[in-house]
Amino acid sequence: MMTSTGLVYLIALPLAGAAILLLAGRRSDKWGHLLATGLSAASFFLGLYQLSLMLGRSSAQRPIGQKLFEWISVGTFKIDAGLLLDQLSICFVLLITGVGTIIHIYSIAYMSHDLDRRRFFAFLNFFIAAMLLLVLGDSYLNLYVGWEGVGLASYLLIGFWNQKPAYATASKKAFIMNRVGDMGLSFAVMIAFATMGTVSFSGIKAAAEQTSTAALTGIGIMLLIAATGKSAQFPLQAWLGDAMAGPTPVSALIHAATMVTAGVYLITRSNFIFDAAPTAQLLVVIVGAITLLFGALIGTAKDDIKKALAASTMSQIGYMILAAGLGPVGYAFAIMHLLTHGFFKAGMFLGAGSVMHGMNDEVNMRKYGALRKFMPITFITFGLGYLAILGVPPFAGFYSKDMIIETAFNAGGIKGIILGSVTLLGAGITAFYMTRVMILTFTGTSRWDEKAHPHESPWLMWLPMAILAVGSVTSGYLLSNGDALAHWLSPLFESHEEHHELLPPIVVSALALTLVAIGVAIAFLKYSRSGVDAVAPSDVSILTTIARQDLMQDRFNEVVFMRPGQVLTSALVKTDEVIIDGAVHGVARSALGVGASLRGLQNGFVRSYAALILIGALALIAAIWVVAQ
Amino acid sequence: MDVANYLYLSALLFTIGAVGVIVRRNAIVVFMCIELMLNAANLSFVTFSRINGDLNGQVIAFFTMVVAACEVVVGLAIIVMIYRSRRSASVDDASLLSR
Amino acid sequence: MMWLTILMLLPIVGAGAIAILPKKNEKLTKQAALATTLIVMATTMAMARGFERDNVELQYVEKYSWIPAFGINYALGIDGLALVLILMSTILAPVVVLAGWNESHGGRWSVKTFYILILVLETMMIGVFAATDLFLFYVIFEAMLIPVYFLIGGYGTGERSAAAVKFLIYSLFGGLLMLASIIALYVISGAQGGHSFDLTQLSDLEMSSTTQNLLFLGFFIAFAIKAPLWPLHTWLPDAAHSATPGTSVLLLGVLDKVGTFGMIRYCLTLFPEASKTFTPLILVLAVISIIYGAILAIGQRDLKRLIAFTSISHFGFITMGIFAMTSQGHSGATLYMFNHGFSTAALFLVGGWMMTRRGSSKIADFGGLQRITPVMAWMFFLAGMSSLALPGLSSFVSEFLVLVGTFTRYPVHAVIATFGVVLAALYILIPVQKALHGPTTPGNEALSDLNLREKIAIAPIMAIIISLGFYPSPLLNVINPAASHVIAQLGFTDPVPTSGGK
Amino acid sequence: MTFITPVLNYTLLSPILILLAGALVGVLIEAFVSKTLRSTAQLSITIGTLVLSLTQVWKIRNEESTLVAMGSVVIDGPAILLQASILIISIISIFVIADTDHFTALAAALPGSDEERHSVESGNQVTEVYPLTLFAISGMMLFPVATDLITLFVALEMLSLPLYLLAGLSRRRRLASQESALKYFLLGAFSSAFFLLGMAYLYGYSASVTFAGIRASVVGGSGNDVLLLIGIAFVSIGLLFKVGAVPFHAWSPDVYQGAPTPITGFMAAATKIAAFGAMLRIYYTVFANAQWSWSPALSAIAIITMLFGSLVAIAQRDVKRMLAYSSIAHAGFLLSGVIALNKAGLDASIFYLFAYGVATVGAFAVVTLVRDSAGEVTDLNRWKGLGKRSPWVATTFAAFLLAFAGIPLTSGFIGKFAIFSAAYESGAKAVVIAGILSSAIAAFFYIRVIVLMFFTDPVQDGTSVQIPSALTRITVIFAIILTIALGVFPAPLLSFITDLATFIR
Repeated sequence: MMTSTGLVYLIALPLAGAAILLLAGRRSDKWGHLLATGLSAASFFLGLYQLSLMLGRSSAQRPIGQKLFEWISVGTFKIDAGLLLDQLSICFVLLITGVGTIIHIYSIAYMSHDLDRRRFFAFLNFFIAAMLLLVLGDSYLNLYVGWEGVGLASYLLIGFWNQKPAYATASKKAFIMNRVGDMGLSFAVMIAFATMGTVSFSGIKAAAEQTSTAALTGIGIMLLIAATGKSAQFPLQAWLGDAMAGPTPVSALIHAATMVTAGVYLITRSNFIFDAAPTAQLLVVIVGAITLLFGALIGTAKDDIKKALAASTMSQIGYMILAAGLGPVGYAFAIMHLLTHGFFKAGMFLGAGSVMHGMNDEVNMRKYGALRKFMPITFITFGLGYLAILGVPPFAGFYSKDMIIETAFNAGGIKGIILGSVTLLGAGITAFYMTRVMILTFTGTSRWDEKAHPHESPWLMWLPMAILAVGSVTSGYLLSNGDALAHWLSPLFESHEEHHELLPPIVVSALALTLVAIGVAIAFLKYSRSGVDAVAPSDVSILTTIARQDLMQDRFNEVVFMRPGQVLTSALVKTDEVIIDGAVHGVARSALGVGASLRGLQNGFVRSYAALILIGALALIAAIWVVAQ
Repeated sequence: MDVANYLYLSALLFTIGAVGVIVRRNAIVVFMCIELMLNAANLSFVTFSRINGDLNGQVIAFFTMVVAACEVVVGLAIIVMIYRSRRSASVDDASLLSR
Repeated sequence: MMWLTILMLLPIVGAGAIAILPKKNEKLTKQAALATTLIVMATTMAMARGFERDNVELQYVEKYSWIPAFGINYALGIDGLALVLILMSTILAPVVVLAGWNESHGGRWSVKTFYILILVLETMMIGVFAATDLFLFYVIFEAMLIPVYFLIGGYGTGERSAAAVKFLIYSLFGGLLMLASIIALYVISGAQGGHSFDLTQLSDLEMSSTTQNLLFLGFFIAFAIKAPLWPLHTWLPDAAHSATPGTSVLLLGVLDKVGTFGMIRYCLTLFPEASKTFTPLILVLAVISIIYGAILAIGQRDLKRLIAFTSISHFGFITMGIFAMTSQGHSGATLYMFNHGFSTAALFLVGGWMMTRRGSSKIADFGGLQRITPVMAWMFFLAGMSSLALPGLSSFVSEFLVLVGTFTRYPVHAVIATFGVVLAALYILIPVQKALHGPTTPGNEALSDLNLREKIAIAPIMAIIISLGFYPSPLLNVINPAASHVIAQLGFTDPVPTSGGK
Repeated sequence: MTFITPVLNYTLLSPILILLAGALVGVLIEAFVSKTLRSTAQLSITIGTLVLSLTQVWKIRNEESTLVAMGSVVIDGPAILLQASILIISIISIFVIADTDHFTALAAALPGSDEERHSVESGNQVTEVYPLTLFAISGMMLFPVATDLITLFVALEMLSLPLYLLAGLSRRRRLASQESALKYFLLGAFSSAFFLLGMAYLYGYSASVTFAGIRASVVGGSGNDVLLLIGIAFVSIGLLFKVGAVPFHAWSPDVYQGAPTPITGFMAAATKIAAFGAMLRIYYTVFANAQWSWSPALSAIAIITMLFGSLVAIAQRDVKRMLAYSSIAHAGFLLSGVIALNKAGLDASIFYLFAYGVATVGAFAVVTLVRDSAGEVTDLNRWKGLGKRSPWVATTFAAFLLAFAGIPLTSGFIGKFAIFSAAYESGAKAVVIAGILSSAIAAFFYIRVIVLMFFTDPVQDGTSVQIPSALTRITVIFAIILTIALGVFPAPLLSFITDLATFIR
């Protein structure tokens, strides 16, 4: 593989930014945000440069690596701090730095009133660096560093306003649940090392075929757990909703466009493992399918615009995971949907941010309405994203999502039918709740507080939204035109045999569009015709209530993990004090007791002392006598 | 008659003395009992001297008497002192020091 | 050149100098102490430069007859393991002196006494790692207790004397068990060609397996008390709670390492067979410590106790790594000892500053510090991250090595232990949230942020934590030969990948 | 019949003879010298005698003879070492005893009588304590070198009788002091009766009064074992009583507490050396071949003694009683040296005896310094915060306690290690384990005292530290230096002992 010396700068630039801003402290308040944005942009252009180089090489020559130094080396456990830039990672590099930069720009305005804006940008830069390390690391352990790095960044950014206890708790929750997922990753690394003696992508890829399916399945499942943690997939999805506590640009960048898609990257990157471990692959699909519906359902009931979008993110990533679980046929589409989603979801989040900006941080959609006149640009950009996510041709989502639905159907047999219909259903529900968001926010009658003076955001904010909107319109076509992305990535994956089609593409698209139409229609009937009341109606079906409570996910965690955990903890604390430490003190006390009681022998009467001597004498004679016999 | 009997006698005397030390309260009597024990030992010495047919035992007996005399001197001194300061020669009254 | 002896003498000389300084001039005393520790640190580093990495034999060996009647020598020498620990100790000493600049006030005795005790302790810390004569080691091992005892009892807070006594009795008890084993070894060595305490000679002794097991236990229990291993840990929380932060750093950071160090240097080398016999039991205890310590840390309301329990969990990892008998586990454990020294130091020092400012060690009394004292809050957060082994920080490397090294031979233990990693996130983030986040609670508004001295004190620690996270090789290169040497001596080889491989 | 003129080797006997002479001179001084000069004269004579005797011991250190006094006394390595130790201990004890404030001005006077008060005011201080001490010392010197039954018994009484009297001479709490004297006397006499009877049976068994003769028949196995066994048992009782081993210990706490503190220190240190010296000689030479019979019993006693001493010491509230029980525990440790019955055991025991003796005298010397208006304060509760009021005294005392506890870098640790390893070598594992265990228990109460002195706040009750005379200070300093030095550089003394200590038979 070709080596390059330039890769490290992709990471180094934003990392330097973070370091400078954090160490310089208040001194850099004036120019900190500019520096951060600049460095992020620089990293983006560096990525473009690498892409151009890559395009200049034959597909076999495209992957390049860089060994920085020997990181850990003990016995046969040798890990280099090495980077790998190939067709897959370049996509992510560009997505991360591109969207990242755009959001930097957006944040300059969005955070302008915040005293800690500098710190915010430091964190953003840190996140970019960590995320780049995640996608550039050439072994699972290097990836792990980035993996937890982004976790930390997300923790810091969710809790950016941690003076609000609820927000602090949200950030903690996110970190802990991610840690649970991360365990999976470390297990995967351990199994890999124990079975194949290596943890580098290339090494494992090479060793995979001599490795037992059992081991590979184990690794696969562990990786899946990791993915569910990071990508808010079932069963570790509960943190994403709360993560919306962070400033909106964060939600856009981390919890929509990039970090949460790391799971998809991990599974795609580990294709050589999953392809050889069908069981694990099946589990991936199942997780994807469940989450897809799970998220969608939650989305239907949310009144908080960001939470609604978060739910939709969850569900969209479900699509990607599902696609990735379909094996070689799906990887490319997973990535494609990931990229397009990156555009339109980020765009919509920024839109939501813009709305909040104009509605002095109101997030309850029931308090919105009729905003389209007051913030037209936001409306348009948001709308384009809306069309994209619905999958209306020719917008981005149409290409990416339809591909996935199609492949799902083609997965073959009953599996295919189930998956296909799930994805279709998902599309329908998506249409419903997104339409709901649109209607509640932009159309209908205004339901604001009197304080609210909605207004369009400054250009620094709408420009990024516009750029992303363009992306959400065009990206789908560009990527899928002539299977551009699929071909681009194909060298990385096992070429798959062409298999039977259950349904011709056109039929799939038709089905999808009809379901979308139905979804939209229902939403219209429910919200546009009969107006919306500013307070959420309480007399709703049990289903809605459950959906509002995120399908009881928190209740479940609380009952199954938290409560028992707290009980166990307090019980152990008592045990430590009473039993273990008690035993120690007991020994001491008993010694004291014995001493005190023996002390009684010394009663002060000389005659009893003499008696003691006499008894001793007799005992001694007896003893000697016994021994003598 | 069998010389061993003298040994039994001495053992008996010794035991009487020992028991006396334990049962009697008056310091003087206690002390006398101890003297009895010493002399019981002397008896054994003399007897063994007879059995072994040498004089060492008897010599020791003499030494013991001398030593016992010294003991009397010291002992009486102490007992008298106690008696004077306490107006009692009972060893049980002297139990300030205990525990 | 007698590097090690010189190293051991320097602090004593410093202590002597301080002893003759005027009692009034406390500032001068402190400066003298700081200077001494800095000189020691510099000397250690100078020595370390000359250390031959790949030479598994003991280096800088010194040997003088001490008590010929018992075949006792004053024998010093270091291998990679000892070198690393001595480095850690000598780096921590000046940091502690600087960080705890005012700890010596409000003690029972003068400032002078405090620093004399500290310096005497430093001499012993160096000696205990450098000793290669069992008797010499034991002497220092026991004598060390006294200065710490007075540091806790004399300068601590709260139930200090009770805690000090508990610590001393506990340790003495362990020490006496060890003494019994040492006596037995001495006698056995006498029976097999001449009384000796020389490690290399002792390791060649012939012993029946029962004898070996008993003697092993004597040593191991002593070390298990030092490096608090469940269920012999209960002295630590009390001691750490009463001791001053600086003392706690030396106590958990250095003294407790003597336990894990001893397990490697003495238990494994002197009783290879017994070590193997007891490995299963010890591993279970280690895993229990990991989980138990973590859970109890979560349950603590007092910051110092919390940190103490986190250490119990960490020592569980170290012990597990040692007895996993793989090169990864062993190197990991050694590196862990080093890293733990610094991450705990960071936690205790920053925590100590927080507590002295707030006048309380209850977590509940803090709140919203991040707004009031950003730098201090950040330092505490960073320390916490290092304690939960965040990748990119030094402790991650060691913890992961331990886990991987254990997994290859004892997967189940490793898997259970890994859950400790999640618990770690809890026991760090809970205090972080309560103390640093949320609204600023009453009583915290007026807290002052770190001053220059404190920043200077904490900076090197943080630098080490971060730099070693990304580039641990300098240390690993020193540790690996020693570690693999021990493993090899025990007749172990790393498990080969079960299915294929490169 | 023919009469053999006794041949005495006066050179080798000189140390003892000098002491006796000095004692007699002391008596004369007591009789004829005016009260103003008396105590100075006594002190100088006593110290002179002791030093002279010590130099004599040093001169004859390489001599060896069984026929010093017609086979009744032997001079050999151990004898030299033990005698030297006794003398050194005595000298430093005398320095403490020299503080006459501890002793009643007129022993004959009734407690609290005008007589007494008058003699105190008029400074009419009787000084019989010096000659008495010298007599006791000479008895102690003789005890471990005696090699026939007569000499042994006489020596025993020589060392005991003066001690009985000395115990009663305290100036304050005289009733307690007299009581302790009475107890010591009665029990001492009681036990010596056993001792005597035991000797009688040994004589009966072997038809000989010399150790050599008895040993011969023990080795030969001729004679009636019953007599031998009873003999061993009873003789042991006499010796065990002197060293204060359980269950023959009962006297020591009361006597230690009641006696004047300087005497307590002297007694605790010197008597132990003498008694253990004799014990070692008897068990190592005479009874050695009957080990099978006594070793188990003695081990049992050793174990009980260690544990009992340590356990009961925990519960003490009076510093002197606490030290008494700790000395009982130490007697147990020393017994393990007797049980060892090997060269290492002998060396170790001698080292231990010396080291422990020095530390003990030092410790009791410190106790004499802690006083209030009514004299010494031995109630531990009133020692609170001593470390604050007089750090040096407290530190010194703490050091002695650490030495007793056997913490490394003190002489106590080397001693413990030596003696336990010797015992272990001879297979007495149980004893060693018990020893370790009781050391752990013992540590508990030594540390409690340290806590009292350093970690608890002083109670304002006029307890203060007075350094009455330079001499006491010398003793304390000498003792502490020796205690530490023997902990750090024991090599010279150890090798000296190893070279010298071999019993000749």
